[in-house]
This record gives sequence, C-alpha cells and structure tokens, in this order.
Amino acid sequence: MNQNDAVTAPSPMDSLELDIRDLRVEYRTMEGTVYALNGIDLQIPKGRTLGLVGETGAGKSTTGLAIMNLIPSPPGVIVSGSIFLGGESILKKSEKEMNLIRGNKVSMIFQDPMTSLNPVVPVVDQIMEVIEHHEKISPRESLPKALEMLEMVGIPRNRAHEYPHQFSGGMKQRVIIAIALACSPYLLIADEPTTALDVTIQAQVLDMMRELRKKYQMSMLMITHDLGIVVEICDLVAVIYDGRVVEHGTLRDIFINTRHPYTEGLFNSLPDMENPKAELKPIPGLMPDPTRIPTGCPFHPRCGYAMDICAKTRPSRYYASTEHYVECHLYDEKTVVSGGRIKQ
Amino acid sequence: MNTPLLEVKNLKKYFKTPNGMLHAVDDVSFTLERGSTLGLVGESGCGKSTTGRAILCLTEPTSGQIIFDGQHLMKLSPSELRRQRQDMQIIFQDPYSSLDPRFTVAQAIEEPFRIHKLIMDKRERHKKVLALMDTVGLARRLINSYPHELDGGRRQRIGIARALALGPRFIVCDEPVSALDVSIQAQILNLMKQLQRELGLTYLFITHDLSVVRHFSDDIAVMYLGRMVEKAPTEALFAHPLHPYTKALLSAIPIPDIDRRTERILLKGELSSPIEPAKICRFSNRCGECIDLCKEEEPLMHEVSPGHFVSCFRASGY
Amino acid sequence: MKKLMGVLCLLVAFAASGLFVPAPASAAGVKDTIIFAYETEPANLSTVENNAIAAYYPCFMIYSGLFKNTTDGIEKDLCTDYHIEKNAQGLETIWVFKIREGVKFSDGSDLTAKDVVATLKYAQTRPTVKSLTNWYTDVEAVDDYTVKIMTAKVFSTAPEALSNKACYILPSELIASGHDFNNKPVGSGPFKLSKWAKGDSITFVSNENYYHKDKMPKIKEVVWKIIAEGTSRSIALETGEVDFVINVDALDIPRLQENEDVVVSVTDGSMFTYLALNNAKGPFKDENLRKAISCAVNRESIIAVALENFGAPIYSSIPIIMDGWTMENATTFDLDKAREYLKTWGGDPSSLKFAIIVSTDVRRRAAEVIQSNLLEIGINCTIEQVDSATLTQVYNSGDFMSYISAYTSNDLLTWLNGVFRNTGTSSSQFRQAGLDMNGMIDSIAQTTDPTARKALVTEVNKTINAQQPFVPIYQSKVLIAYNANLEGVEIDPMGMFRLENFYWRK
Amino acid sequence: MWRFVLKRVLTIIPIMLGTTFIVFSIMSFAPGDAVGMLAADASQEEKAALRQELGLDDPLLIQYARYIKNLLLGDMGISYKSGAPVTEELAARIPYTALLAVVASIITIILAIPLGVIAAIRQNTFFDTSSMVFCLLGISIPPFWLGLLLILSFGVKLKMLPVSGSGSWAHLIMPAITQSVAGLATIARVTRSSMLEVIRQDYIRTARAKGIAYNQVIRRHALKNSLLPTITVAGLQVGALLSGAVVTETVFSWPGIGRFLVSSISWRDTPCVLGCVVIFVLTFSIINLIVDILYGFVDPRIKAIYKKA
Repeated sequence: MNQNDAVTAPSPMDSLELDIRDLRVEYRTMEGTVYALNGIDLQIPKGRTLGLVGETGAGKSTTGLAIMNLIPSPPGVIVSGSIFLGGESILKKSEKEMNLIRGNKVSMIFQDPMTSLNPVVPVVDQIMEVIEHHEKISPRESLPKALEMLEMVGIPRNRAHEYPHQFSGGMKQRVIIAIALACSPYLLIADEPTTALDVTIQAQVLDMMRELRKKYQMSMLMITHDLGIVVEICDLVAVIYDGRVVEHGTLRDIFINTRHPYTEGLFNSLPDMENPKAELKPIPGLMPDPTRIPTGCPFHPRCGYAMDICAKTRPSRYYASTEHYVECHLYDEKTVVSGGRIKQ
Repeated sequence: MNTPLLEVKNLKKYFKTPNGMLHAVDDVSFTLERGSTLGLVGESGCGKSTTGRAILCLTEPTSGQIIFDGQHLMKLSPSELRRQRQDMQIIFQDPYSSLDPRFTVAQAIEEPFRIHKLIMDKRERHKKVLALMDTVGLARRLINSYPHELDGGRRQRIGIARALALGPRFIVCDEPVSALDVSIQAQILNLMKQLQRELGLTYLFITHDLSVVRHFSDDIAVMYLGRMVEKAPTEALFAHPLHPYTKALLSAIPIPDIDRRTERILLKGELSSPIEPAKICRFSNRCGECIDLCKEEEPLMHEVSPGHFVSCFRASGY
Repeated sequence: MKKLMGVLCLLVAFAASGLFVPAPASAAGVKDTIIFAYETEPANLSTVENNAIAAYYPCFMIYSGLFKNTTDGIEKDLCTDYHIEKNAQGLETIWVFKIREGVKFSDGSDLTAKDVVATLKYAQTRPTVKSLTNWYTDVEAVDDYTVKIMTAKVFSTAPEALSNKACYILPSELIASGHDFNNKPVGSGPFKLSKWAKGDSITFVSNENYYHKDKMPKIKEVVWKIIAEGTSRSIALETGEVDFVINVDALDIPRLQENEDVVVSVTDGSMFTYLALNNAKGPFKDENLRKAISCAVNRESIIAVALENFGAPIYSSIPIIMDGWTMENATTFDLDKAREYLKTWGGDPSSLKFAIIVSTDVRRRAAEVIQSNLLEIGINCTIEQVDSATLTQVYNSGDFMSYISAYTSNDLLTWLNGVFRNTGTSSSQFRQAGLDMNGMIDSIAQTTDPTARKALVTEVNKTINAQQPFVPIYQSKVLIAYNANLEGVEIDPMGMFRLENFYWRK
Repeated sequence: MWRFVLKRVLTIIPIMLGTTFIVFSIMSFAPGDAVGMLAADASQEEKAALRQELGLDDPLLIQYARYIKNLLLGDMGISYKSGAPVTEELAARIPYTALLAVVASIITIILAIPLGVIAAIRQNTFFDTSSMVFCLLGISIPPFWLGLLLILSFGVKLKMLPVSGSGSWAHLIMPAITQSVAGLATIARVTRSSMLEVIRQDYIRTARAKGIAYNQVIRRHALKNSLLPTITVAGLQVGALLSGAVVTETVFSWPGIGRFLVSSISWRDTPCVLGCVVIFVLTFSIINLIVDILYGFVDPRIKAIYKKA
C-alpha cells in the first residue's frame, strides 16, 4: 500500500495534539519482516498525558519514533496510516520541514540517560544547540536561556560547563529533559524516561516532570511498562499488544474496570499489595514472534479466556464509554459497558 | 538444624581507585536461615551485588568472615573452595551476557559438570540436562538452540538450570528478573519459589525492586553506600520502616493502584561518593531527620525490636 | 586540526628542501655524468678495512697502486719499472720498484716512496686484508722514488699481489694521523669522492690531480646508486634513470636484450661456486664418498634451475682461467660412477645425515637440485638457509658437514690462499687432511719461471682433483647491462672494469 | 596533565633498557659476528685482534653497560662496518624515512577519514561497498607487490615517475603511496566501523530529535567521537610504517633507516642495529604518547583520568 493512499482524511479535531490513525510500520530485514505496528490508533487531547503501556516488542518505542519521523530507514517502512501533530500531517513533511518541528513542537526523551548525551560536549552546549537551531540566535544569546533551563531542572549553573560523565544518571536525565523542553514543545514524548534510574531518583524525576507539564501546559505521551508510573503521571492509558491498542481508557477505566484479559494479566503478574505473599498469576507463554503474528486476536495463544473465534477473526473495537474501549471477542456492545466477564 | 546456613560477619570489600579506596561493602553482617530468603535491596552502587559476589568468594573479600554451613570460606584452600562452591551458586541479572553465545542450551547447562569433572558419561549427562530443563520449564525441543535464538525469560531459565545443576543449597540471585517484562518476571519468580519449596533452597535475593522483594523474601536488608542500614522481617519492615532511607525508598515505589497514594518522601540530592567515606552517618547529607550527632559519629546496627535491626541514632522500637 | 596539518605540511616541505638537492644539469651537448646501479653499498671506502666485492669498485676509482688489474692482465700503474734482486742466500726475495714521479694524491700532496712504505706496513696491521699482505716481510724506501719489498721466500707473483686494492697507496701523513679513510678516502686514482649519501648513492668526480693525463676520465661525474632489488635495477636502466647495471637479474636479461637502448654484456665469470664438504670429520673423511657425491651432482641442471642458464659447469678444482688448469683426475657427472664410488666407500648411503648450509636464494635453489641428485644414489640431505654472517661463523668454526660458497680472484695465488690455505690455528675451508696445500701454494709462489710454474699448477690441480676435497659446481656469468650510448666498456671475469675508459658517444 | 606526560616519558627509559638489552643479547647470541664478515679470510689471531679492537671480547654485560653509559652521553658508538659514528649513519638516513613516513601519514589521514566517514553514513550504498572492497584489497595486497606494480605502470609503461632512489618530489610519490595504502585501508575501515557504531548511539538520536539536520549531526556529534578508535589505529599504523619501511625502501631503493637496519643485522653491526632500535622505540613511544594526549583532547572522560593519574 502506498503511504499517500492511506491518508484517508481522519478529520483531525482541533482539540487533539496528537492523532495517529491506523499506523502500520514494518522493519524489513534480511531475517524477515518485523510487523512492529499493526494499525495503531492513538489520540492525545491538548494538555493531557497518555500512558502507552506494553511489554518489550509491543511497538511502544516505534510509536514514539514514528511521531518524530525518526524511524530508521532502512529497514523501517511506514506502510500506511497517518500522524497528525497539532493538525499537521507529519508523514507528509519533508526532512527540512521535520527539522523545524523536532525539538520545537514535539520533543522526545529517551530511555537511557547514560547514553543519550554526547559524552564529548559540555551539557550546556547540548541545550544551547537546540535553542540556537530553533530560535535562530547566537550562542551568546542562547546561553542565558540554556542556563535557565538547567536551573529549572534543578542543576546549578556552575555545573553547566561540565561534561556528561561528571553527572549522575538522574542529573543526565534532567539535562535531557531540559533539552526536550528548551523550546517549549506542544507534545513531549517520554520513552521510559525513568527505567534506568533508581527508585528515589525516579521519584524526583517524575515529580519534576509533573510540575513542568503543568507549567508548560503541554501534552505528553508517556511510554512505559510500569503501571505504577502510569498511576503517577497519566490521565489516559493505552495498553498495546503486538503493535495495536487492545484497551484504552482513563486511569480508572483501566485500573478498576479492567476489560481486556491482557490488561488483567499484567496486573496479575504484579505482587498484590494487599497480600504480597500470594502467588503471582503470570500470563502464560511468550510475546508472539513479531515476524509471525498469530491470526485472529494476537493474544489468543496466551489468553485464558480464548474461544474458537479468537484464533480466526481479529476482534473489533467495543466502546464502554467514549474513552474506554477494548478489542476483545469477550465483549459486545452490551457487555462491554457492564463489565462483561472479567472482574465481575 | 539450628545453625544458620550462612553467617556473614563484618564483611568488607574495598576496591583501589586512583582517588583512593572505594568502600563497596563496608562492615556488613547478617545470618541466613536454611530454606529462607533474604532480600538485599538498595540503589545502584550501594554494594549489594558486590556483597553477593564476595559471599561466594567470586571477588575476594577485603576482610570479614563468611561461614557457610560451619565452614569458614575464606580459610579454605582454592581446591576446597571449588568443592564448596558446588553448594553455592549464582544467577545473574542479564542471562545473555553470562551465557557463552557459542554454547547451545545443552552445552551451557552441562558446563558445570565439565568444570567440576562430574558425570563424565555423555549419555548420563544428557539425561541430567533434560531433567534440569524439565525442572526449570524449558521445552526439550530447545536443547540445541543458541542463546540469541531465545528470549530473556528462557535465557534466565537456562541460568537457573545451570545454577541448579550441581544441586546447590544456596543461591545468590543477583537481580534475576530486572531485565524481564512483567509477565515473564512473574513466571520466573513463581518458578524460583517453587524450586525453593521443592529443593529446600536458600536464597540471597538481590534487587532494587521493592515490590518484588516484598513478595519474595522472608527478611529484607537495606543497604546504603556499602553499609547495611536496616534489616527486618519483610512485613515488619514494610509496616514499620525505621531508617529514614528505608522510609524514603518505600515511599518512592510507584504503586499501580489508583486508590492508594502514599505521601512521598522526596530525597534531596543523590548518592555521595563511596570513596573514603567520612566516619559519620553516610545518609546524613540527604536525611530529613538528621541531627548533629549524625554528622559526628557513625551509627551502629542495633536491634530495636525482635529481629528488627537498624543503624540510625533516631530509630527506636515499636 | 587544520593548523596541525599546516604545520605538518610546512615541516615536510622544510625537510624535503634539505634532502632534495636538484640534480646537476648536464652540460649542453655531451653528457659527462654516468649513473651506476649496484646491489650492495660498500661497508666503507677504505682499501684495508674490508674485502668485499662491493668495495672494489669504488676503490678502483679512488685509489691507485703500483700495479693495476685490467682485462688484459696486470699493468704497471704507479710503478714505472721493477726488478728482482737476490738475497744473501741467493734467493730472489728482494723486489725493487721504481715509483712514478709527479704523482699527486687527490688532496694535492705528492706521492713518494715513503707513502708506499707507510701504506704497505699499515695494510699488514689490518686484520681484514692480512691474508693479502702477509707475503712480504719488510718494505723500505731506497730514495724518494724507489722502494724495496722483501719477501721471506721466493714469491713469484708480487705484481699481481700489489694490484690488489689492499696494496693501493694512501698518503703516509694521513695514515700517521689516524685519518678516517672509511668515510673520507684520499687516493691517487682517477676519481675522488664527492658525496656519500649513505644508503642511497655515492658520487665521485674526476680527480684533477690524476697523474695519467692521457687517461683523464672523460666522464666527469660518477653516481654510484644502491638499488638492492634486482628488478628495480633493470627497470631503472630501462627508464633511463641509471646508465649501467651491475649484476642484472637473470630473469630480466631476455627483456633487456630486446631493448635497443640497452647493451647486455654476458661474460664468463671467475666466481667459482662449490659445495664444500668437511674433510676432517664424519663420513666425508672418505674421498670415495666425496667423489660419489661429485659424480652425482648434475651441474647442467643446477645452472638451468638456479642461474637461468647463465653459468658454466666446472669439474676441475681450480678456475679455468688459471694458467696450468687441467681436467685430469677430475670427476664428471656420471651416476654409475657415483654408485661405484659408493660401493668402494662401503657405507650405507641411507644412514648419511647432513645439511647443506646456504646463504642466498640462488644457492638454495642449487642445493635443492643437489638434494634431488643425491636422492638418486640413495643419499638424503636437508637444506638450511642462514645469513652470510652465520655461514662465515659456521665454516670458521668447522662445525659443519657441507655448505655452498664461492670465491673469486684474478690471481691464482690469492685464489688458492683464499680457498685452500690452512691459516694459523684454523684450518682451511674444508679441513682437508690428505693434502699439504700450504706447501703446494708456497711452491707455486716460489716458482718464478712461467713454464715451470704452469707445469706445477697442473700438477697441483691434478693432485687436488684426485682428492676431491670439495665439489666444484659452476662459474656464473657476469651479467651487466648498460646504456647503448656508452663506449669503452670492458669487463673482466670478476665483473670489474676501469671506469676511466668509459665515454659517451656524441 | 603534565605529570601524566612526565610519567609516560619516564616509562620510556625501562622500555628502552629492555628493548636494547633484548636486541643486544639476540645480536650477541646470533651465530656469526662482524669480525667474521669484515675479515672472513683472516686467521684466528688476526680476528682476535680485530675483536679486541672493536671491544667484542669483553663480557656481554660489560659491553652492554658500556653501550648504555655511552648512550646516555649521546654516543651511540661506532659502526663496525663503516667505522663512522652511528649517529652520523643514522642522521644520514632518518630524514628520508621520516619524510616518507610523514608524507605517507598525511596521505593516509587525509584520505582515510573522509572515506570511512562517508562509507559509514552511506552504509550499503555503492560508494560504501566499493570503498570497502578497495580497503580490503589495500589490506591484503603485499606492499612489495604493490610497489612493483606501481613501478611497472607509472615508471615503465607511462614513464611518469622515477622508479627508484630519492632526489625530488616525484621520487617520493610512489613510495609514499605504497607506504600509505595498507594504513589507509585499515584506518578507513576502522573509521567506518566506529562511525557506524557512533551513528547508532542514543545521543545521535537525541541530536536528531532536536531537529538538527543529519549532516550537521554527523559533523557536530559523530565525527569527534568516532575518531577515538581511529586515533588508536593511526598510532599503531605509524609503527607499521616504520616496519613497512623496510619493504618499501628496498623496492624503491629509498635510502632510509629500514634498509639500513636490515643490512646492519646481516653485517652483525650491533651498534647500528641498536641505534635503529633506539630510534624506533623512541619514535613509537612518542607517537603513542601523542595518541594518548590526543585522546584526552577528544574525550573529556579520558582527560579526567589523566588529571587524576
């Protein structure tokens, strides 16, 4: 399918900061084609934070890179779908146009702060670079602003000219956040920003992100595998499995009115807070091989509720409310509202 | 039997660096009962992994005593120590880097036999490998696969099978599930619990993940900058954390429950340097409850309630 | 980075400007420069501090002696006349030489009898050339232009011996002051040293003080280039970068012969190559075994394999150019004979264990042919290649079974002394026991009458052949190629030539 | 930093003592000696006299100690072969080898780094493949053969360049190319692979996420970082240049130190051999020191280590 044909005008609403429709991304390698995203839909309303939850290989990071239009190509190919950022179609932009958007209208924080900064450039220069690039100002003009950004993320000015190796992991992640926020983006994509950090540092960073989000009034896509972090920072949650959103809703929808068996499995895999010694109930089996996706519902081989139909047809989307939807054969228009078979 | 399986007394491990001695593990003592699990928690760089390795004498301790089943490990000759090690195994965090990429599953699992020159018969060894694969839930068809063909969970199962091969009584688990996805993590944790029940294993469970350690351990020891700051039975620790660091650590765990929000104690700053630390409370620079004494003397571990040890001047019983 | 590059470039330019002096532009019209290419650099330019061929060429240019070697034999040079006087015992042991008057050294000082005396005495103290100077016992100056040389016994070939570069004349004052002749030679030859760029080239210019006004070099400047690699030498000749190549690679000969701008000269050489056998120990004590080996060695195939056919087989034990040479008693290639000799020897050929030691690739190839030849008669041997210093050590120590070596000289006595004389405590190169070689050499030396001497040489030659102390293999050809415009080129069997005779065709 | 440099300079001393001692011992234990070469036909007594004159009959350790003592005074001894001071012999040849090495290094670096960088950022394109094939050839072709090939094509067939010796810039071209090809190929390959590694680094992605154009990202963030392995290999290649000099100098009759070393060894001219070794060790140590200092300039983490050391 040609990329351009796929843009079937998904009426981007003004209130949406990000609108991804039916995005399909493949990595075509020598070993075979990896189907990374298989028709993902994501919408983030202005000023809200969406948690993108899933396990390794579910397509979380690919989604983030796709929004930045930074999917490495080759081997990555955007097969179809559309991405609208503030009403503009990202996929139709030239590289030059993208360079005006990246770091300016949309920023991204990557997982590992240890490797995300250039080790041979002083940290303040790495912040100044993005300011100079987007605001077209001289180094002399950008320096005060960069120092201000550093201060805002809690790094004293006198350390600005140090190199990344002189900083701890938490401080590096603060620098990266300063870079991401330096040009006040509308949307911040945070790809597992605290996974590499210790819990106490993670708490500091999450706290800071929460405050900065408020201050900048920006929308956020929080990519994580940690449901605890989702609770901390997100308004909406999208659970993805095999490159597709299988359940989407508000925090309460997902945590209290869980619908999808996979979401339920994720919760059951975690120790129960009420009864920490109780045996865990892990999801059996493994993530499907991304080069060979099961037919029907991709989760059916691991699903305790699987029925015959699950192996044959991909389930449609059922809406329990305008924001809470689920893709599962256990539900139909009626049961999905009342809660169906899970957690009755 | 009443004697503990493992007794660690005043264990120290210092490393030489250009800037001075790095006190990775500084005067750590604890005992470990047979069949129990001690969780060793703390943030990166606190010395928990070094403790685990020093106990197995994988890295030679600077000083202290390690008494395993009545044997003083540090007094053993290298050959005696090698024999003793059959009883003591380790599982690493990243099974990928601890497996030789050129070894098949079978070769990886039978390697301990070859190293210790046990079960020289090839057929016998093959049988044992299959039995181990069954034990850790690895499908037999994978016997000739290479590590890169397997996912993290399966690799970790190989790591466990290798550790179990020589029938040990004690296993150091160094962040065994940190690299795994939650669904796989739960599978491995369940497997390890099951093995403990069936084989009567004793675990030293090293992790930074407090919710996992709460689920898994009977006792928990918290380390900070090479020092053990608090040790207590799991539920006692969660119910009554006494050391300010433990309190902060517990409050920092993001809990996946929207109805339960604890008041978060945010720590200031970051870990200070473990190189030549001053003889004061090592947590004092980040502590919200710090008093003058903390900056003058180093607190010692003391028992404040039965089984609950803490090294803080301000901690008292409950 | 850019700055660094700039500095580097400057440095290079600076260094290069020092190294590269523009080549002298030849005067319009007639070329008066010649460039030679030779494989090895002389160790030094002294007459008495080395005895390698590489040093002969420059010494012939820089120095002159009482006599000189030419393709026609020995010629008077600084000596104008000589006669022999009898000593008290009536033996002809006193040689009286008249020295040419008006000869100057290149530094302008006069050459007189006292320089001759000082030189010959000095040469006797230098270990390197002692074997070439031990024939005389004393030297004295009769007057400014007359010198007397006393020998212990009758020595018939004094002029030949004096034609060796070891006896070329040096200024006595410089000898006394310990002058560095190695690097700053001063002589009375047709040329003098202009510049020695070590490792690269030696430049000579004609000596304006040269006595022989008729033979003043027509070519004023000689550049002696060191080009180690054979093919590189040939290519340099083809491209016109050099004019004269000594020791052309045999492989390049056919190509050069097709080139009209190049003359290829192939002359019979005197370089006598042989397989030495240790006569003093082990199975080679037995002459029958030595003869068996000589009969088994196929010289023709060695010449084909190792020399690309540029060589001549030899069977008799002295060089063919020597007066009195004979084939009598010499063994030739004959496998049946070889087996016969083996039978006479009576040992088991398969029990023989020895290595042929060689020091060059050509000789290794020769040894490989010998190895297969010997296999024909059931003898197994191995080949060991070492460098020349090691080989010298090996044959001096006597700790060997066999090796391949070579020796060349225009002068029979020098040759016999070099190959056969038992010197001091050490023995000769083959440790031959059955022959009184020293006696034979001395008797030749003492025979002044040419006819008697020739008969004696033949006799000696026959005697040695009968003993077969070693296995003569081949005399290689002297392969030289030069610019076709060059005239006056004459090459002697040692590959030597007199450069002062060369000139460019107009 | 200066302490680091001083420390490194001081380490040259034991290295120098070690290498000279090893070479000295090997030369002593090797069969044959200079006397045998200089006076092959002399008698034992005459040889003994010559040996005494050259100081070869003293015990080895005394000979060595004498050598070191003189070396410290700047006297490298007298060549057995030519009788000239070794310093003079070396001084006549070092400029040639140095010139060849510097020109070859400049060619290498000017070509290798852009080649490697462009090949990396255009990975799997025609340019990449062809340049890597070229590099593979460059590494596998023996310099001896390459030299002759150049001589045959540019010297004999095209008659564009002189085939041997030194004397002008034209003489320098073919030896310099021969000298540089292997190093060029090695460095280009290393640059390419380190560049490939660097452009996959997270911080490159960070830079791209800032909206910086790819070419600029390469220039600002990848180039310097990818140079680290290149510098290491370049330092080693200089060592290779010294050893490769032997072959190149022979093929092109370049009057340098490499050929001198070989001929000195075959003459058992120990003072000259030691002189060459001293020069090689010094050059190599200094180059490596420069490499280490360059490291510090490129990577602040390493500089920090130097400061502490």
